[in-house]
Amino acid sequence: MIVDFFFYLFAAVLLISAALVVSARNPVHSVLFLILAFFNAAALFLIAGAEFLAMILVIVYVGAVAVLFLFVVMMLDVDFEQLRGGFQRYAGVGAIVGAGLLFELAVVFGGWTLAPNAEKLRLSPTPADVTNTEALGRVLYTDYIFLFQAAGMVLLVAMIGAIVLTLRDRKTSKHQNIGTQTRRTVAETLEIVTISLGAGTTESGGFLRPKAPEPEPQPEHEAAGGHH
Amino acid sequence: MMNTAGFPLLSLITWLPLVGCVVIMCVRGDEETVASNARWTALWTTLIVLALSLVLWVKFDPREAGFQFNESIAWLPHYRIAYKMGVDGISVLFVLLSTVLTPICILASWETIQTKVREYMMSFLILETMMAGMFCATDFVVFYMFFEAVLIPMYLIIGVWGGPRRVYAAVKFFLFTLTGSVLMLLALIAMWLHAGTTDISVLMETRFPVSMQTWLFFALFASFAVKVPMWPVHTWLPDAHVEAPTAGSVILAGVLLKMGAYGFVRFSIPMLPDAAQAYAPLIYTLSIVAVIYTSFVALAQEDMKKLIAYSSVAHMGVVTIGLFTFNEQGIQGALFQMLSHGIVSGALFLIVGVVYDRIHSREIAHYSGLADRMPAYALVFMVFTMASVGLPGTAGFVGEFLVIVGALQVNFWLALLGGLGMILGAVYMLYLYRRVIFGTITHANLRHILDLSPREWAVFAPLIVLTLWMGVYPSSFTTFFDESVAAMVRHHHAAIASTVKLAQGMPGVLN
Amino acid sequence: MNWTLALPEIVLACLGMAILIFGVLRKQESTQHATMLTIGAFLIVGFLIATRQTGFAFHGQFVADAFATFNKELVLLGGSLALILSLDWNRSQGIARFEYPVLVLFATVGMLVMVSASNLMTLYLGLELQSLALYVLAAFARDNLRSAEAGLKYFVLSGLASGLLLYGVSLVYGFSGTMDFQALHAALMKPAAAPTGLIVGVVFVLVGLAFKVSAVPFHMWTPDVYEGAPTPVTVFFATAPKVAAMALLLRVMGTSFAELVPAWQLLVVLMSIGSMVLGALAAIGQTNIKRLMAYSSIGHMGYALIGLAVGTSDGVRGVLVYMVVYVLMTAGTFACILAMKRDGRPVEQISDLSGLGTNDPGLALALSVFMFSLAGIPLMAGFFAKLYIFLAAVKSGLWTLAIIGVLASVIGAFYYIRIIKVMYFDPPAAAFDRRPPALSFVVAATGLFTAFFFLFPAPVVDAAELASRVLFR
Amino acid sequence: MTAVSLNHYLVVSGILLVIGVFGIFLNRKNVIVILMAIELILLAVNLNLVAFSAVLNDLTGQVLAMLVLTVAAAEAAIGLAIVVVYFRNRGSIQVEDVNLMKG
Amino acid sequence: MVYAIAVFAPLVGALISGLLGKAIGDRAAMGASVLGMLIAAACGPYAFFVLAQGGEPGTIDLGTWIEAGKFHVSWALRYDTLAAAMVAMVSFVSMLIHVYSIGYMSHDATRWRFFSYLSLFSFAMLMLVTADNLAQLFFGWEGVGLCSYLLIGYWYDRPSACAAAIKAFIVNRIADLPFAVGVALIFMTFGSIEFSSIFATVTKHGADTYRLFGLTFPALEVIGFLLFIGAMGKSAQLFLHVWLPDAMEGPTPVSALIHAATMVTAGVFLMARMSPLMEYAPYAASFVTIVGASTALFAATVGCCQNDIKRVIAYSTCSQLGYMFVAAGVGAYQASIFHLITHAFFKALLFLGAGSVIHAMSDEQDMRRMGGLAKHIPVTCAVMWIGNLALAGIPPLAGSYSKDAIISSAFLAHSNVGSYAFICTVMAAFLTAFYSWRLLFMTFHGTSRVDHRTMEHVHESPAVMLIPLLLLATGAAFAGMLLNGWFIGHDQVHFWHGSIFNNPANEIMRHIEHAPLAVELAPLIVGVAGIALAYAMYIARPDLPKIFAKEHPRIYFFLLNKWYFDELYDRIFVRPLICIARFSWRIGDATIIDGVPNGLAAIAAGGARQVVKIQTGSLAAYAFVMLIGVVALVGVFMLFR
Repeated sequence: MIVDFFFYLFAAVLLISAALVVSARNPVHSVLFLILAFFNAAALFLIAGAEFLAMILVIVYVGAVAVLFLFVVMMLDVDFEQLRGGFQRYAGVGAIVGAGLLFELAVVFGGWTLAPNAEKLRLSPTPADVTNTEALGRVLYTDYIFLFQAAGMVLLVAMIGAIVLTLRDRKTSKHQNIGTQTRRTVAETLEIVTISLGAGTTESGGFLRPKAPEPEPQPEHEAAGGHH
Repeated sequence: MMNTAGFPLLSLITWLPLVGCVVIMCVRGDEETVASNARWTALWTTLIVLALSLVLWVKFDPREAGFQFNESIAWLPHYRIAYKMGVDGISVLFVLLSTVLTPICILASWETIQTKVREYMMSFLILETMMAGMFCATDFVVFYMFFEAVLIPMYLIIGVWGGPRRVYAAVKFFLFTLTGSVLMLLALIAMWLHAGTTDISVLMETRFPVSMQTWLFFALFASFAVKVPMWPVHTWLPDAHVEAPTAGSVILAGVLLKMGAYGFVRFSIPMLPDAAQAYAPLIYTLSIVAVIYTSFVALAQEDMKKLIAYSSVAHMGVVTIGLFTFNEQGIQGALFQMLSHGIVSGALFLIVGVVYDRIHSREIAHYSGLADRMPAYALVFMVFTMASVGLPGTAGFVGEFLVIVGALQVNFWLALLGGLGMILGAVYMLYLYRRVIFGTITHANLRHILDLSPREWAVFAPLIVLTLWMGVYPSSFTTFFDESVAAMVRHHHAAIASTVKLAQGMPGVLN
Repeated sequence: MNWTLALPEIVLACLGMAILIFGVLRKQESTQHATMLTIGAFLIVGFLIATRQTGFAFHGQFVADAFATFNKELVLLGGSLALILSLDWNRSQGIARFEYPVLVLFATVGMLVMVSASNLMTLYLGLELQSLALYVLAAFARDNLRSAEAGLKYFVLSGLASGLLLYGVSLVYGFSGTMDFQALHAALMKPAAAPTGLIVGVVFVLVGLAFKVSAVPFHMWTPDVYEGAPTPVTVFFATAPKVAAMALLLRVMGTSFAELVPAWQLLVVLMSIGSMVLGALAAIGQTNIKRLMAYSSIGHMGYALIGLAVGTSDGVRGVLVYMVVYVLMTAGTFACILAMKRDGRPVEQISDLSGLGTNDPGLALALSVFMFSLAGIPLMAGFFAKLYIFLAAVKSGLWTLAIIGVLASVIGAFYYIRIIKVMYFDPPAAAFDRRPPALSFVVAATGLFTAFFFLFPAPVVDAAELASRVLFR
Repeated sequence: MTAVSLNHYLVVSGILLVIGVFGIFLNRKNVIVILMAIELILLAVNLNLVAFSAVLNDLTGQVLAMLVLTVAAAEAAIGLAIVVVYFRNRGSIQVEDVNLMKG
Repeated sequence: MVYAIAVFAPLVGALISGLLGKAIGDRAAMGASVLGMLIAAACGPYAFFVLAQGGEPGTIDLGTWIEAGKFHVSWALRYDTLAAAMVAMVSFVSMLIHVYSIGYMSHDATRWRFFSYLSLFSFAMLMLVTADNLAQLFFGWEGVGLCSYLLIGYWYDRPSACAAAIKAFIVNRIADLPFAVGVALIFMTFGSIEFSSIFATVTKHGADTYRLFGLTFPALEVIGFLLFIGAMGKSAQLFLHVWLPDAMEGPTPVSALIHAATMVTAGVFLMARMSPLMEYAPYAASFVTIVGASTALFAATVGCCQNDIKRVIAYSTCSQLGYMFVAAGVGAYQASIFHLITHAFFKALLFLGAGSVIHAMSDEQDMRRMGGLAKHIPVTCAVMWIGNLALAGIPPLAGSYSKDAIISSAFLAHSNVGSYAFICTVMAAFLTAFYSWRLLFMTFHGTSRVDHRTMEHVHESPAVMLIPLLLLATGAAFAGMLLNGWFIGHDQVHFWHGSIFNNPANEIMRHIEHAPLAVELAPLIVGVAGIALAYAMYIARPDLPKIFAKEHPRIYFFLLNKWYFDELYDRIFVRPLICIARFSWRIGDATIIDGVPNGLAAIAAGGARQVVKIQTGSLAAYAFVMLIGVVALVGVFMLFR
């Protein structure tokens, strides 16, 4: 009974916050509602007995992904005033289509029965006497090692991808180059300019200043990119 | 691989032009050198091929009805498709027709074509390969490939070297014929699955269920009717003819139109006898409409090439009538008409080309009184006009007359209405002749027009000889297909008879 | 646990990481080498694949069989061609970075996993591995708005598609209790008893995979991504992933759900018809050749889907032959498109091809061969591809499909020959830049294959035959 | 799974799926919301998997759910990277602005 | 052999003058052509006389022509009396006309061309008459058609000549089609189109039937009708006669040779040749008689009002051909061939005489601008007199024998059709005499209406023209007398040697010399009456014709305009057909038939635009389409599961 109550509670909050994620005007609010949704989902996981997943959800999602979202939302200098609210023009049709989808799913769920031989077909039956986490741990690194590694590859690709797309070797950023610093000589840095008497500094080329650095050849794509 | 010739003669005829093509491709040098080399290479290649096909002609044994010079190489063993070549009495002459017309075409384009000569000659050589291959193929898949691949060079020939509306014409030509042939592809596949093979000689012996025959027939019909072309899918032809360069028109009229009729002879009639018999009235109707209607349309033309193009449609209507009479006279007449039309209409397009090269106009109204300045031209034109009209003693007569004889055995009106082409043909051809050749010269630029050059004589002379030869001594050609047609007719009647027997034996089953 | 069956994938992944390290150490100037190394890696792996035995590994999550071998080699071929074509382009467009080959490599790993998947989970992970790399590749020209937009669109829609796929996976799992293909096949021996939910799950899985092969109505991303992505990436998009996704589709439908053919056949038929018709129609009005090729590939996938709709091993064979031909002629076409550069700037309009027949007869000839092949005109390889497909369709009595197919191919022929028309019939425009040799090599190789496939079709057909026997037994 | 039946979970996840899908194609605001909608879809899937896993008494579902979580995280990373790249080029992440290529 | 030389010598002449004419010059070309004809004219009559003296008929086989299954046709020359008589006549007349043409065409620029055509024509005509089978006959049939076309249009720079040439060819073609179909029907009925095989089996197939219009007809009748339609075209019988008067656009020798002596008689020859078959087709034969009789009368009426000298003769030819058909129709083939031969002489004579007049008048052909020429060109006048006397059937000139025989045979047929033919022919005989003398009077007698300039140049023709005239005049005068016995007299059975067949029931030929006296005399009486009337109207009271024309303008214009046949045909055939042609092309082809593919292309293009519209570039729309796809697929699945 109490489980029922909590299920309905969490489910309701989950769905409401999910709806708000989609409909909130401010993306920051969306992210926050997303976090709320995750928390509630984690709770539902708990009710279903998947403690480890619930923890993972909270730690990985709330701790990392959602925060990443928040970070990006804030990083991108979005003009919130400009963001339009409301829905697309075809919201009405969309609603009908969505209703259709729901209806179809409802039909599916209505007829749910466990397949008669499902018992036999199970690949990793849940062991009876161990905790959820341990059970998962036992199979994950043995039976599912291939998939586990594949998931690792996915993460690697994601890492490479994110770096490739966003890391910029900015020409304007100041890096300390120790080798160059130590190799400097006076001749490179100083220039003796004789100034004739009575002449202003302007005539002789202005104040003493470092030699202009060699102009770096601008890579072509930089010029072509066009947004800078 | 061994056959009567002792070497793969048919493959040689088929593929040798491609060798010429490669040679042309390898030519280097400035534009003029390339062009001249390309011309000569093309001419020699086609002449060698012609010589080879003459060997074929000589060695062919007309007393045998089946395929000769057979070659077979495993190609797709899983599907029981093999590269099979062979000619019977029906196809051997069409191989010859193709190989005769190609050098003539090359000669006819000698000076006319000045741009992209190399590509032009290559296209023609490829075209020759495809045409010869199509007539030689004794496997349906091989046949189909050549049949459709003809589109490629022809599309380019029309589109690159054609007249002002060439793009429209080329695309129309391409899409019309492609539409037809893809449907044939489906029929081909169905026949293949049913018979388990695509060997034409086996397919001829295969009895397809009557209901299947019907739609197979229509699928094949879609392709062949477009190619023939039958009314009302003929409209690509005038456009293609008008826009194509002269030699392109010649090949188009001379050989390509024959491909459709050849398809009927090779596939529709022997393989689907019941359907062919059942839908012969449809063919008759369409053919008669083609004969009468397109003759009228031809009469209204103001463009010489278009007029001749429409006349082709009418003449091919006679061919289809003949084919579907299912008797020896009709079929032989149709085959002969195909050959003679190949020569005659080709020659007529060349005739238009002669003045087009000089004046650059195909408008009939731009010409008059050419007889004064060009008596030789007038003579040649007259010969082919008469051949086109079907004057006895020229090639045109024999076929038409035999078709009438064959058609009468089917139906009086078929013979009479089908024969109307004789009258209407005379009307539009003589009208054309009169407007172009007779009268007085009215246009200033015709005052100094030159008569046929030696090169043009070289182009026309063989055609004239052939036309008269075919008219005076047609037996030297008909003997080739005599046996094959006889076998075909026997086969057809036996098939029909057996169906009838079957139907009587099992009442209601076939309905 | 016979993990050596997965050796090619493992080796490739390891080599990928090695190349990554190499690239990181050698910085950006190493792109050329990294690319060559990647191609080398592909070669090695190709060899390894060819020498593998067959069997299951990792508790049935992974399968190595003739079907997988065939498709893997094809995927590697597509990947290699795409890489070769990228060499000069990326350098000249300023996007030459060593991550490019690495990402291609990892995407290829993903595809190999997909092809070998024998479990819905493997399927999903392979798919995602491939997809993630492709997202990045689509946006690889990150300073180009079109590229970024392509990446974004592909990402969002692909995310949606894989979400739906996963939902389907969850339904299948829930209603049958297993995710293993073999077990599913066993569970569905009596199709009549299959619960609705399970088949709806199958539909969702179908949708997810149909997205990857860009079948109508899940094709919407294709034109935009093809157009926006850097051209070598488009080459890659058009070849290897299509093969992998089609293979996966065949595998899932041909093993797990083979008994349910009547249930999903209609859907595949609908998608196939939609793809063929849309591919034929929508391309007519295109002016951008990359976009045109996108619609063309939609159409071609429609044809390939006929083979799936047939639901027999004949159909599978047809699809496999089709994919081989498709990959090669598409790669060749794109190689020609890559050659379309004036003063170092790529041009993509069809009108830019104007008069190519005069300017560059060789390239024009090759492109004509590809166009005729794509149109399915005989003697070109494309005809045979269609022939086998239609053969299977007719054999199974799918007449409607076959007729619509051939008619669509006629409509399609219109725009292919329009390109030939532009090349040969129109007056010459300015000539293109000199082609790099690598490009010429690819054009020549694929062109020769396409033009002369008819001489020796047997090896490909036999291999496809062997591969197809695995499915729909 | 004693008190709460599977159907409850399925319905919740179904609604969640629909909300997620709606989030993708109905909102006009910003692309990041679309990414979040995708996360919602994946969450729906996970809910399903966990529920089935519980009912079937089989761990496979949870293993897949875990893998999905991993992949979803990776996807989020890439997705956000692409959004950043896009923003840099376009200066906007409004959904309706993403229509440079069409036809 | 001699026979074959007679046939092929003209061909050789034609080829030499035609192909080499330009190179070797007009004189040599002409020489070759005339030489060829001379050889033929020597060999042809020789072969005929050999046969007439009891030589053996036979067939000269030259080779195979067409073979198609059972359909077998060879090139062969049939050597029997009918053919040999025709060969003799054709070669002889043709030779004379060749010679005549040397003079007549002396001012022409391309004589080689003319002579080549003329010789080619002779060859074709000879092939026609010597044909051993219907196909070869058709070869000659069409060959003469072609040459006729070429010769009528010889002066190709004259639009009227071109038009006339085309008209001649096409009208002939219209008739040739039924003829060809008839040949096909013969093949179907008899299994052969060789005369000997057909004739041998006619009786066997007498009961064969053929279904047409849903009715059953005797096959032989249908064949007879079809063949006769062919003959009608060639022989310019009613309804298909329109080309003949126009054909006078050709040079006069052409008119003489082709449109009087030879080609136009091919139809009559065909009837005689097919007599074994026609004898068993009584209805067809009756039809032949009716058409022939009607033509005879009709053409004669028109001939009375024409002013062009050649046209008058042309209508006269038409009329005389009608006579011949009457005879053929009632079964007196011998009489018709007899008339054919005699007609060839006097009609060629008339035409050549007219040519001589025209030559003298500097190409003036209108009789209204002639008159009183007798003293200027006496020889011509004399031969014209002979010709016209022969034509009018005044004994003992050639025409009287043959014409009387025809009129008698019509009477002797003792049938309604025969009676009709009798009446028509007698009336026509009256008119014939009238217009013949009208021509003579208007041309040679009375007051001169020639303008002075022309009058100054009027001169007698050179010898090369006069000699043929004189030879023909001799023929016209005596041929009837000489040949009477052979052709229709007591020797006829022996003479014809079976080359013309008479049904045993057909006794006309036996009685032809025993017709009632009144019948025998009728032609003579009406002939004299006709001459008298002509005299009255053109010499005694030259104003009468004008008065008559004013009094009865309808009749006058009706006759002057040839019963309005040309106008009628123009109205009901030519113009509608041209309209149909235009319509078929512009509307039928360009709009409707081409409209379908063009429409389909437009639909495809429109579809392309619509399809592309979905591709808005909007991410949301794409996702939406995908979702619709999912929902639809799931829905389809649920509905159709």
